[in-house]
Amino acid sequence: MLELYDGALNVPEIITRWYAEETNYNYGAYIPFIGTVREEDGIDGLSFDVYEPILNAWFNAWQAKAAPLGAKLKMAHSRGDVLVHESSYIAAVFSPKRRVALETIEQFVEDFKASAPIWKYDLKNGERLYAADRSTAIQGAGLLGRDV
Amino acid sequence: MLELYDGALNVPEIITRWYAEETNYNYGAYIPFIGTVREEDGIDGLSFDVYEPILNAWFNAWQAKAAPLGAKLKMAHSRGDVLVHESSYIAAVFSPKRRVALETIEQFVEDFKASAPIWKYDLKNGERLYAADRSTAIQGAGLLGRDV
Amino acid sequence: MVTIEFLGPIQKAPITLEASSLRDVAGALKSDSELAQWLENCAVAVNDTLVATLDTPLKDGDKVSLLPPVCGG
Amino acid sequence: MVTIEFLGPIQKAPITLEASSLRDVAGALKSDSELAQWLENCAVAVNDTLVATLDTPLKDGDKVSLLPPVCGG
Repeated sequence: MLELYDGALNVPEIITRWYAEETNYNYGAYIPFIGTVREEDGIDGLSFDVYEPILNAWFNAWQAKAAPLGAKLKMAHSRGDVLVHESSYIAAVFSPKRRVALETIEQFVEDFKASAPIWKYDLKNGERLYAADRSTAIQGAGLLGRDV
Repeated sequence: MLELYDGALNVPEIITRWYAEETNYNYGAYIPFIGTVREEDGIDGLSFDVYEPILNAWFNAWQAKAAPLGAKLKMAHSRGDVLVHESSYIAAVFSPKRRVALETIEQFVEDFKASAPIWKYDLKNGERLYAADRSTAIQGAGLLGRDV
Repeated sequence: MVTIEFLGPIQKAPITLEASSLRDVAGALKSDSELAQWLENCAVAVNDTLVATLDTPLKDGDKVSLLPPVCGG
Repeated sequence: MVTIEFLGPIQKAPITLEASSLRDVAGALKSDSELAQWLENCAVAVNDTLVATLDTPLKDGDKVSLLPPVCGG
């Protein structure tokens, strides 16, 4: 399940609801990863653009990859502005075994950072500035810049 | 902070309280690992003995190891009986950066499994049976069995 | 006609053009100086599926999306 | 006198004995057939600190703990 919210995430509501939802799934490990906006470089917060169709496809592909391991994934992300010390991202894995859970959460979060179609902006002095220096080109990018 | 409880953990209370406690610590990542008792082999639940003095020392050593990375650890564990689909263990890391959080939670949980002085019993048919086959000898064990 | 849309930080309205493959799109976009910085680092999707080759065929009504470098979380 | 305590699944009350090092404790415990299975796989703590050698000295009032294989979580 992928959930998108306008503004900051209600972390207590989300992580406890997910815990309750899976009570009867016979998992042994639940690992939510919660991302929170740090106060640094004088920013007031971050802002996010999300492209839903490709994000959904990316998430569904991950869910399909986790299923044969007995694992389930959940994710929540913010759209728009999220202030310093608020949270914008939760990725979670449920699985029968701890090793699968630990390995899957790491791979899921790292691939999210490299591939999920979400763009980040610094909110600073009333401006919304693309975080180009912290962004990663999606694998295979540059296609249109090749000699035709 | 290390918290011990008689019986199952109140997971929503613990993971949301920890989240709230660290609001003003300028972390970027919070990863709780939640361990839940699986229904398997016909058990009614698990039961735990905890030896607090050495568990506290082990936890404090980990806290000291995490500090230079800017990371903080929290842990909760049950004493006594925990039924199937209830939770007995939460380990959590807060850190400024995601890589430190992902690496630390994995190492912390794995070392916990190998080293923390906690003993597990299956609750089955009214008996409390030491889970010898799933237990790990602490590093350096066997000292007293060597030729004197 | 195909529609080209520019996602995230590329501040540009969608455009439409005639193209029978991505190669045609690449050729057309190269003449747009606003886009020069983006062509080198954007991934490309056709009808919301990422594609890997300029030989990807296009047909009337297709949507081509440019995805600049990402940073979710 | 030192006190020997048996943790977790070792169902045995604490015992006290005279010992000036862990070597003395090992010698004494080997004669207890109930403990044979545990000596091979228990870690040992003196005053709640894990120790690695039988040469660990003991003094009057010390506490020696036997820690069998663990499985928290």
